[in-house]
Amino acid sequence: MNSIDSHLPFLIMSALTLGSALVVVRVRNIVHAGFWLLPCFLGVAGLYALLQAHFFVVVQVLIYVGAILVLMLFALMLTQDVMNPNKPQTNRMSLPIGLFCVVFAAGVAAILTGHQWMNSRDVILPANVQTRQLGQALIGEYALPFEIASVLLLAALVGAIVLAKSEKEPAPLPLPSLEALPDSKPE
Amino acid sequence: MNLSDFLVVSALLFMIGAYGAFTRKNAIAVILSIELMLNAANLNFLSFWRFLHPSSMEPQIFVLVGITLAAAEAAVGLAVILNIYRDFGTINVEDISLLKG
Amino acid sequence: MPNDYSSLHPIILLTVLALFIILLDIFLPKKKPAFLGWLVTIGGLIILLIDWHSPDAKLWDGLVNFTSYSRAFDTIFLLTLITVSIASVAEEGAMSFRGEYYGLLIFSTVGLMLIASSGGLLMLYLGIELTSMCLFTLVGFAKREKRSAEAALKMFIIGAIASAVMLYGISILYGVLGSTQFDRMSLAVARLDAAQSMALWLGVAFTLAGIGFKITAAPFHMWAPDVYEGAPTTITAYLSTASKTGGIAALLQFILLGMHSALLEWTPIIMLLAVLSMIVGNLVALVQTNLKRLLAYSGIAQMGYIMVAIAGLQATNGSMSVASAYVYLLLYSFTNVGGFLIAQAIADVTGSTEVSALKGLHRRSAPLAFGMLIVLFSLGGIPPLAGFVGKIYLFAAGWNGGQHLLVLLGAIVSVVSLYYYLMVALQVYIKDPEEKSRITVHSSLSAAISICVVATILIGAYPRPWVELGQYAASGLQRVSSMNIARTK
Amino acid sequence: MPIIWLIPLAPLIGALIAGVLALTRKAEKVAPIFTIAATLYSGYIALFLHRGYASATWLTIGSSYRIALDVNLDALTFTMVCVVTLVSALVQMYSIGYMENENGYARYFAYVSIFTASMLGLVSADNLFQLYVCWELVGICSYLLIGFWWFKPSAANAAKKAFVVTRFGDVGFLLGVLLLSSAAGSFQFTDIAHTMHAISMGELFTPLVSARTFLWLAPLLLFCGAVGKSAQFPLHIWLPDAMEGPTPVSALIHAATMVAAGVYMVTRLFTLFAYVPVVTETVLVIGMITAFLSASIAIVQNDIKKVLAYSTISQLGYMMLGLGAMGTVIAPSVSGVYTTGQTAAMFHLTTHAMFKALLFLTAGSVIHALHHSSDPNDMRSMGGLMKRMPITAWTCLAGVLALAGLFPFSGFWSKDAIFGALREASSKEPVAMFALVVAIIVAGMTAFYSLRLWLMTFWGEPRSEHAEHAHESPWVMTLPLVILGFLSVFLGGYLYFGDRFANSLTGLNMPTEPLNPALAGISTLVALFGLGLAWKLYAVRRLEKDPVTSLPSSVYSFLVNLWYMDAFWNRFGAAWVVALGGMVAWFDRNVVDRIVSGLPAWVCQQGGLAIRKTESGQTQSYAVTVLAAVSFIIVTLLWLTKYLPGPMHITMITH
Repeated sequence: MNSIDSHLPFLIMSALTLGSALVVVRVRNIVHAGFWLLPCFLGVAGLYALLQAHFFVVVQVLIYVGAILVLMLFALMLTQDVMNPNKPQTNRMSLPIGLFCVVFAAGVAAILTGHQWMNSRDVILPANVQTRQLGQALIGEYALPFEIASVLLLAALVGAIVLAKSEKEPAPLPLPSLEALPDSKPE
Repeated sequence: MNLSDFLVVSALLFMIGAYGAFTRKNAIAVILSIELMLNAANLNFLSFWRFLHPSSMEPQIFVLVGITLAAAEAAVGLAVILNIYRDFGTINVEDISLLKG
Repeated sequence: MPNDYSSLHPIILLTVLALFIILLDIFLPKKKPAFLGWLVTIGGLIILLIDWHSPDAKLWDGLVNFTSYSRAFDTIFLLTLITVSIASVAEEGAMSFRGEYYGLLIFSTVGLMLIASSGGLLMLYLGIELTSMCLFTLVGFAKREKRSAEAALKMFIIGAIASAVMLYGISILYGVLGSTQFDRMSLAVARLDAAQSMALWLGVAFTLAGIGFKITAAPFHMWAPDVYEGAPTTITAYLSTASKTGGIAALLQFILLGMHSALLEWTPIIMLLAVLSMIVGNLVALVQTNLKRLLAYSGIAQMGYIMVAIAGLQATNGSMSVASAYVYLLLYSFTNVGGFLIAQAIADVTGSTEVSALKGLHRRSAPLAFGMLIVLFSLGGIPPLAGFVGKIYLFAAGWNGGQHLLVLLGAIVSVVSLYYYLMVALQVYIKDPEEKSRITVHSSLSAAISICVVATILIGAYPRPWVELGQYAASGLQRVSSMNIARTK
Repeated sequence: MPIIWLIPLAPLIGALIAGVLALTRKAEKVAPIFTIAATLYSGYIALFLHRGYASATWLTIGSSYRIALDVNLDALTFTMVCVVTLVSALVQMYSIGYMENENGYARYFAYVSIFTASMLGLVSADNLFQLYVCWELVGICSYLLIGFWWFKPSAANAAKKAFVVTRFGDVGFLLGVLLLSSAAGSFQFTDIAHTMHAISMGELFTPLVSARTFLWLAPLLLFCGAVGKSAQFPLHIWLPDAMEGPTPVSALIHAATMVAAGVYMVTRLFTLFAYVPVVTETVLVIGMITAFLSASIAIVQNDIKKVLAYSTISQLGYMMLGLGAMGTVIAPSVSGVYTTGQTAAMFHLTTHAMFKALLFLTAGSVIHALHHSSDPNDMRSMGGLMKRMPITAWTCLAGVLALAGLFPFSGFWSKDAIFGALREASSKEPVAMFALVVAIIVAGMTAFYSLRLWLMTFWGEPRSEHAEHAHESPWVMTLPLVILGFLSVFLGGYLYFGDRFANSLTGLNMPTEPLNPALAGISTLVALFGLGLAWKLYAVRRLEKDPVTSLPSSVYSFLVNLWYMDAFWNRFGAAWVVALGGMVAWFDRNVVDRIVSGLPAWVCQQGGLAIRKTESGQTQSYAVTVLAAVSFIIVTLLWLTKYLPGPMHITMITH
């Protein structure tokens, strides 16, 4: 199983992902939390790269970093005065819930690593073939889920407009970036 | 570096996300945490694809669906929060509890 | 099964109908009644007709399966969509974004229909997410109302977490089984020593969170009462029936198609859900003062009764459990929609959904009071109304499935439940009204209520065709399932 | 369609017509014509056909269960149909006068007619399912009719109480139905009887419980239903409250027919009860406790309807006594065993239906005459009505004497049949001997309170303004009284002397068990003693104070009566009877009432409140629950599959 020769990139990427994820959920300043999401997503993209899923590296950066994150930051800017960053940003239950999550994570990890995974292979197909196959699948075998995903996005868009649009004034800030979403959807 | 390593990373990422979703007061931070959870699931799919079924198309479709969902959820979620902000003047999840019992 | 793409027509047409209505509304004059709900009704009926005439099909190597099962469940979804739409006509005047309202409602029905025809976890998941995504918005549709906004936030957060948990669970299932397609899953489960594979059950438990969220079976029920109370009542009606029905449809497919050979291990999970739902739902409903909350908790309890039948899947070879669950969902849809719509009619006049607002309803509007009585008695399982037939059928399926203790518990909590249904009936018939003014109901709202009440009486008085419909639904699932089993051997 | 279907359907059609008339609010007054005609027509069909059978499939569940609708007109059903249609028609006729000025006139007749239809459906059922459905339906009708005067909070609460309390019994009944039908794979009576026989022979396995347990559990579960519906101890508490309904309703539902449904059901399914002695002994003991307890309470009641209500409970206890005693077996067979106890119980059911309906209707007539008074039910403000309402008074006396069991009134024959069954049983079972003694004491108490009722109401001088100006009721009300009075006097003797009752029930031609002269003599003496005591205490011109409440040292009673015997009876007779009655009433109110309707309700309430606390409104605590539930499911499965493989398979009881 050691066709990927070095452990080092994996360690760096996981550390980046998990470390910045921890900062995201713990840091008091919410805007900082938003910015810390960037290295986290990049770390995940790095892990995808290690898994030879090149297409998804690009998608991850484009969608998450490019669109979702920007959207989040807009919303954060809009509402940042609401929460006082000098007060605790977590609720009273944070310690027991933290313990619960640690135990649960350990349990899940133990079960998953203990499982005998069947037909584990080391075949790595060239990335470009993967992407082409994916494109073919999306207009062939998996056309229906693809279309339904677009209906899902449409419904989300309509819903977001309905909810966000105030009854009198024109649409508030988040909307322009929302409209950018379908374009950045992987085709 | 093998499948188990990736699975452990994704399990940890998932639980960190869950922890954030359960404890952050700020509703937007809750959405950020949920994005982490979705990423963990995607990472799982791609690891299984890479190590177990490299010729299968299903996990990739699922990852695409997951990413689409993340985008849609971000859009709707932020609109919902904006609405809350207008009505309540706060986005602290703890303070929004008119409905109970 | 033939490879006939015309089976997709109902779903496509429904999507087109949604888009058409959203676009049409732009060109219609605002502030005037547009009767878009009646347009949805006509469209829905036509699509229902087309659905019943489209052939069985297995498309894209089993990505979606159109069978009698999906057809029967589509019927519930479309009928609920129709009754809710008719009722919504009454609200159209006061509504901004009415086109979007119906559009999203129809999109969510599309999602539900996809669940019922899904051949794997992929379409199942997409269907669940499409439905949820529309409902997040619809729940918060009364934007100016704090409670509606809060309900939307609550449903969104819990729903998003549940969907993330479910996706994580599906990823594990994929890893363990090598596919998320039901037929291949059942093949892999049969090869596996299911009882010993903890990773499999890890995946199942996580996946169940998403389905449990839809069904609102305890302990995944927590969001439901709050959201039901806060959401616009027509949406609550839809949420408490069609959405739950979709959840049960998903659960049945997941168990019977995807994991048929592990039924034995499934049973304790379902038993747990059944016991918790029946106890939590009924006991908490006892101490409720808000009608919508009361119906929410009673709905949780009703899901528990259905779980009793599903827990009996192992021994009955499925068909009786599936048929009884279907019949119950069908009648429950009518009864519960009726209940919520009556609550809506009263709230339109009194501005309150508290049980105390029903005081002396009998003297303010006799037909409404009678409708409420029928709904309450049906939910309480009093013969000869629909709820009674359904409950007997469910418990018979559970009993035949060897779940004697669950049936016993179900019978006992049913008695407890009668207490709170009767308390409401007491308010309606016995108490003096605080105001004497008569309650007038918008004609389309009263049409929707009449449909529900008449259906509740009719199903109870003449249950045979509906039971046959349930058996028809079960046969569809059975056919696909036996094909899977044949492949296993 | 065979005409026999119309037996239950005709009143239903009548109810629909009355319902439509109630909706239109015009021509309300013609509603009773339809409902009475429909009821009489049902009775006429039964008389005309005499025997018959029809069955139709209503629903098939799964592959095996067939749910049928039947009309099985056999001897037992024939008797019940006659009783139900006769009493129902007379009560409806009476109601024309009684309900004249009430709101919801046609609605009332619609309810009564639905009730009649359901009751006829109940007695003509040939399967447990239909029996259960009709069982619930009559319960609902009872609920609707008790709460007919919904504007009275006491009526509303009584309706709810009646419904909820009987449901406690009905849970047992439902479980019994499920248990029996799942064992038999059918709901039909004959299938179930054969299954029970096979189980007793060890030829058949039973679900959930062992065959040994099944033989006593299943019939006792069924009996739970009878305890609820027939107001047996400890579920009898609803019946006195049910008197809040209109009095004709009390006569029809809460005296003559619905409350007797429990007795009918046990009679119909008696073959199931006969396998294990402990079952019949339970029936016997419950009947004995009920008969004694409620008779003693009836003595101290002042509300005329409450006296009759407790009396009804007591008489139903008698019927259960008869059933539990079994007596000797007349016609043994698997599907239908007939014993002298059964025939005695049904005999008493029939005569009781006549004289108790009569008593309630006379009470209603009195209440109707006094309806302007603040409490028209209170016997202390009556008195002297005999001159003002002669027909009511004389018919009431006939009912009172029938209830007291005085020779040759109807009650005498049927009560002695029960005593006879008890005596036969007492040679085998000591508990039956004891029950016989108790039953005879109860007969004395019954005679006492029934004559007390009559004397307080009709004798002496009026004790209130309203009583002074009372008038006899119109003929639509008195005619049913006269008919029922006639039946109360002669029906018992007529059925006894022609050997008619037992034979019509069993369909066999056998002589009735002759009267035991010693037993009949003792019971007559005891009844006479009770009547005499009541006469002594109450047959006064001006009843200033109710003797049962007066203290022994009361100077007044010493001066007026002059009889030391009076004081003696007051002191040693009535006083301790009152004390005992009071004690039992206290026990009833504070212990039985609380335990039955209090404790489970309290537990549920507290449970609900506790679980409700988890619904805190905090979104994130809900979210945690989702993941906690997931982890809980995982841990449970881990526990079930890995470490304890046993429980996993114990929970799975498969066929």
